[in-house]
Amino acid sequence: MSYAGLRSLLPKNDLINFAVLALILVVVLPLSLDIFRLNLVGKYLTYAFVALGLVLCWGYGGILSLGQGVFFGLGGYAMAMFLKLEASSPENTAIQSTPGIPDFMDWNQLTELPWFWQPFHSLTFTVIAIIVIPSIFAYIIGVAMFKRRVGGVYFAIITQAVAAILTILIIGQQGYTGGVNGITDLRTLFGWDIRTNEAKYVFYFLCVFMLFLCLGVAQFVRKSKLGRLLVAMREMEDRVRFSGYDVANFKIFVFCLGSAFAAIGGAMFTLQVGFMSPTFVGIVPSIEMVIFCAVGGRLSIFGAVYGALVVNWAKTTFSESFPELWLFAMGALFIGVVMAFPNGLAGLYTKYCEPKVNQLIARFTGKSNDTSAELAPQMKTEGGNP
Amino acid sequence: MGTLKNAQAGLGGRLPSLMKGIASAVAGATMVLSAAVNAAPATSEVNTTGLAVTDDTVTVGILHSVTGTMAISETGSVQAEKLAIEQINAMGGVLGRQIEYVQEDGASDWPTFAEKSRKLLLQDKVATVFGCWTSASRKAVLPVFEQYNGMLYYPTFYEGLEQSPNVIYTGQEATQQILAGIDWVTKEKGAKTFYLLGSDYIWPRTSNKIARKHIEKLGLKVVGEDYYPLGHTQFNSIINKFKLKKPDVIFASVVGGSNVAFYKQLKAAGIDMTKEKPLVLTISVTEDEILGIGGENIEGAYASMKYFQSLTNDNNQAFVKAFKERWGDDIVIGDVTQAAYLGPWLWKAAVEKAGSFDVDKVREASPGIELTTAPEGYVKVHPNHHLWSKTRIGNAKTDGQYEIVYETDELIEPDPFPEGYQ
Amino acid sequence: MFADYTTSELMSIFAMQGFAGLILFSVFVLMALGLAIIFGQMGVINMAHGEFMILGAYITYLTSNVFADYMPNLFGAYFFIAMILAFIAAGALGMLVEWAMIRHLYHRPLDTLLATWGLSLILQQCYRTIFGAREVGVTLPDWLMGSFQLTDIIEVPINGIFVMTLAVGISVAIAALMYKSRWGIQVRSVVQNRPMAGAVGINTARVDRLTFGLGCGIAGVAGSAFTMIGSTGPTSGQLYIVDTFLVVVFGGAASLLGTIASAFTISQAQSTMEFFLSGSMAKVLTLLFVVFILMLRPQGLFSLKVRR
Amino acid sequence: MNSSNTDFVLAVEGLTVSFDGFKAVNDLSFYVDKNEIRVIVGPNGAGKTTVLDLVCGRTKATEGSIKFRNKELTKMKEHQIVRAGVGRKFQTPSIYGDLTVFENLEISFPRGRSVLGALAFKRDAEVLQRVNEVAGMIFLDERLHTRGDLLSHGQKQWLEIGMLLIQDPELLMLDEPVAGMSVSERRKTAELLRTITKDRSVIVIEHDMQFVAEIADKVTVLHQGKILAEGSAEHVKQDPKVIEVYLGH
Repeated sequence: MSYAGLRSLLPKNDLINFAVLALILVVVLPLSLDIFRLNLVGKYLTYAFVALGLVLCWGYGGILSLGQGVFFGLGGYAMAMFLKLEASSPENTAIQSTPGIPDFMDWNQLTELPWFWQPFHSLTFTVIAIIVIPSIFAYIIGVAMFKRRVGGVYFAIITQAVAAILTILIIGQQGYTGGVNGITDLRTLFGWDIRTNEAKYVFYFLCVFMLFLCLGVAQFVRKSKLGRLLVAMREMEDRVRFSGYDVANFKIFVFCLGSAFAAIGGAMFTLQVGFMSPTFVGIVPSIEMVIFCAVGGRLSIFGAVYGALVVNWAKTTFSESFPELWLFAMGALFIGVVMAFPNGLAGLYTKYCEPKVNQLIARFTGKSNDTSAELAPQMKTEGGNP
Repeated sequence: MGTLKNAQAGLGGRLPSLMKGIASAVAGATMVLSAAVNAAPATSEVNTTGLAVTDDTVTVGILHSVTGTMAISETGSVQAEKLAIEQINAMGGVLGRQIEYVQEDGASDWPTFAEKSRKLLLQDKVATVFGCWTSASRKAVLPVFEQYNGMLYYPTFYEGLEQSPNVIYTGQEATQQILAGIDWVTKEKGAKTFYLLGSDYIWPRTSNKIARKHIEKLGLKVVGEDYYPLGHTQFNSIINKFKLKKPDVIFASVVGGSNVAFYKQLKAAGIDMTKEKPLVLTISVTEDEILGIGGENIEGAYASMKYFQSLTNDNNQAFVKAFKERWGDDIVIGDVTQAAYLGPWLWKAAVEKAGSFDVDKVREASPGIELTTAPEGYVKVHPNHHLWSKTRIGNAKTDGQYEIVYETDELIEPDPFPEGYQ
Repeated sequence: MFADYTTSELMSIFAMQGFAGLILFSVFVLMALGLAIIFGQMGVINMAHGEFMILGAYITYLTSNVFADYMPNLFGAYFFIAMILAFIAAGALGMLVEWAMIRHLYHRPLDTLLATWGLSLILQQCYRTIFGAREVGVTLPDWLMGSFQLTDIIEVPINGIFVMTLAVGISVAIAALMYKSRWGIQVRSVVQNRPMAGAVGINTARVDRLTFGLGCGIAGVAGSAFTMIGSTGPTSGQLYIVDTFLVVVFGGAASLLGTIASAFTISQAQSTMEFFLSGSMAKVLTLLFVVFILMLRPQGLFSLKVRR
Repeated sequence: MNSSNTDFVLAVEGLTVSFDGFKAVNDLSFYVDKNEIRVIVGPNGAGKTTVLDLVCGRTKATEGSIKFRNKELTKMKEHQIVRAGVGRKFQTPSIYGDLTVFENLEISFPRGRSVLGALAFKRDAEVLQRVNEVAGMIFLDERLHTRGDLLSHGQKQWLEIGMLLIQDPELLMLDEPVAGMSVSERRKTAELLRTITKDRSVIVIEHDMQFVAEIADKVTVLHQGKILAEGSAEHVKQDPKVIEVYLGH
């Protein structure tokens, strides 16, 4: 890509943001935290994938999904199924009445592996499935909803119902899914123990790498015409339609993309935490994921990452010291972000910090910086929401 | 957090020889002092794996949900464990060391349980953990305990199908609780037909599976089996099915908020449980749950479990008295609360038998540990890490207590992987 | 599955099951009415609806305790007092919330959803701090217990009848209020044209506040009634939230009639399927059915526009 | 086939739409020629906006046919109708407030209208040239990097017209393009309309009879969903039925 093309894809402010985030995630945190805390950060980052998807869907496209846990869960379950099959080798499960199948299946009198588990013996299939299955699912929901112009609040409620349905199904079909306990006791990946500290470091960096990959995709989408179309649709859907666009297709695309991000996050979660359970599929976690996005700033892809980190870090700290106060703090956070800081941390940053940073840079480089001459101007929405 | 032993070694390595002499003299003095007071063995002897044990304290972990949906159930366990620890401390502690605890909140969230157990084991270096309530939370922490070789005392009656070297199960596994109950209703009440009802998750499903096998072995009939999602609140349809199928026994393992709705609606639909037509046999309603259901709504139902607050033995009377003094007069004590209370005592006995806090030694010492002071009477740890215990049948009264109508003669052997019931 | 039963037994069972469906219907109506008013008339998504219901339940619990301690001879009547108090308490809290929070968010419906979710967390923790984490048992007066024996098999629970009567009564009262009273006309005119309503002298802020308060108040009454059939604990409110929203959305939020029709459809579907399938599958199929219908007929059911 | 093919750009025949029994447009037929400026006038509620909605697919017809260059529009989706060459401006200016004038126009540029196309879309010389050209026509060449929100009412109206122009539609439909404009803006708009109608057909809804007379080739007067009169501006002004409808109320 030409320099100019790169420049328009990655204007200076974003370049700085990328660099700072990379510095924090790749250098600062691994050096300053022990593996226990770093593993926690890795877990928080998996939620950042979901929040990132929500920035595109909700912040840009105005589509609020309260069922992102569904996709997070699908991705996580796909990964967990692969690992569980490896952990359930005939040698490991010799005491079962049917060796070679996951323990929970044995408890539920299954005597052979169900057909839809079979392909998960293959890592290649699993990796593809992690992205493709949730995307197809999102595509089906998207086509059904957006082609019929269901949107806004209705879409939110319906996705919530989908989350409820999937939770009940997973819990009810415990012979196939592990039920309420989920898929637990995952041990190795091709014989390599995933519970060691070394493995945790590897997975942390893999997670960071995938996150940057997704951030890159998100940045590309954001800076493309499609990104501007999303904003346009959020404001004046009819106008976009009467400019000759099939609006539903764009919504479906961004919803699928957000779901694929969430699914990758889910898979990373399984790798780092070591199990997957229906508690991440339901309504409550799905709504919490929205708040990560809102706290970070619903229009900022970097905000999504910081939001997920900050809220979860606060949750861990608060619940360690004042478990009773945690719900108060969380509730206040929801209300405060919505009412006082609709653009979240990113909004505060652009308002108070960015000018100073720019001054600082200007002073160092000796160049004047007031033109902000990028062709694509910054969005400075006030609570921009349909 | 290093132990004193490690600290001494560290000092010795780094300081010049003069200082070294002083350091070891100080350490020696401390040791003499503590030996004089408590006759406690040296820390270096009782703790070879770097646990949080000092000359006069030992740190343990308590890991339950204080927030979230499970807080309702887990509060009693936390209270019982704290009470037991305080009582042990008042008696001089374990191996001359006072027990200190670090309490963590699992927040009804399974990864949080895993995260907190990792913290307790890695950061706090606790000697043991008392905690978890749901099977899901136990399953989530199990790999952590096995990886870092921790010890968990788990208080809830559960579905079995598990036997970890790192867990002592102080509640009953499913067969202990269920078989005696079904035998009793068959023998004493002449029950022939059963309807199995549960919330939709692993414990009720496994329990009902065991119940069904047993019922069929006895040559009797299961006329229906049904599951409702957790948190379901409308049971009129199932009540109609009862009326249609007319089972002798409704075997219920409904949990949580659903429990309240189920018994209230059963009563309202004109099924008077005191008439025992049909008879309700539950394995999920302890005195704790009756608080929410209301005694008048469940009067006449039978429960099959190992402990009821109304047990009249001396141990229990002392326990109930102490519990009320510590946590308030209006508190009730259920099966799980009692099982949680056993945890610290069983651990103390095992540590003293082993003469060490080391997890491996405690594990080795655990099988065969007896507790004659248990509120439920006499219990004994089986080599499979579950407890031998009696099973009792209680009949619910309006005041929210159970009247004990039956007690097995012998201790029942725990059998987490029951042959022929899977 | 019916071969073993006589025709009269089967008839009785179907009658019973129909009645069970009607009770479920009444429960849905009670749950959804308050939300339908708030959502339908104001376009606000109140995720804390369940917590307002539980407030009503706790008020009932407190009232029953006060009566049991101080006026045991009047205990039979406490339930009515409790419902009135529940209405007042939940309504007052609702108006406070409207004033402090909701009125700033009218043009952002999705944001009200998040903010009220935050509110629900705070309320849950308040309940936990005040009443303890455990569920509380609400003692009911004797006359609400038991059932009428109609035939051998058919028995009609009294509290079921009570819930139905209440559902009908409240629906009628709301309909009268909305379509007959001066205040109802004001509410509807504000919904249709806010600036114009303001221009002709309607205090729109006051109308909003009262509407929100009314919706919450009804939730309180529903919660009070539900102490008869469900649990009362800090998180019990969450058990109702998905069902409630689906009923309202399915009904289209346009009219009270829509809500009632949708409550009827969903409750009958669910109770019929519950009888033939296991409870879990019935729930899944009911939810799928609702989602599916919503996909097929969004335009027919969503006739009222959400205020933007 | 209930109507024959014609040379007209737009042929509306027997068009009826009813909302719950109320016929907003009732058995309406009219024809628009190539390069013709047709103005539709009529009192409030006459069905003027509904006619435009029907043509561009926003409202579905109950009966009748709408043919654009002999292509039936009633079965097509909105974006297909637009791609066929019909542009529509709404009554209230509908532009994207969060985007700049440049971006508003760029989005309307008829290329990269599929999802992949939008992702691959590049801001090349052709786009820049077209955007600048159109921005000049609509008097906004100085404000290319202003956010849409910050424009005046009149400028927003122009911007929306510009967004249609950049698509180069064959039929342009404008709903009250000068409503709420100052006198000078109105003059500029009339000038704008004259330039853009050189090689395309235009349907304009307008109330202001002076403005109508200034621009119209032919005027259609709608009343209660039906055509009351049709002809030159002078002609319809004299029509007794029109006078009755306008003054009789």
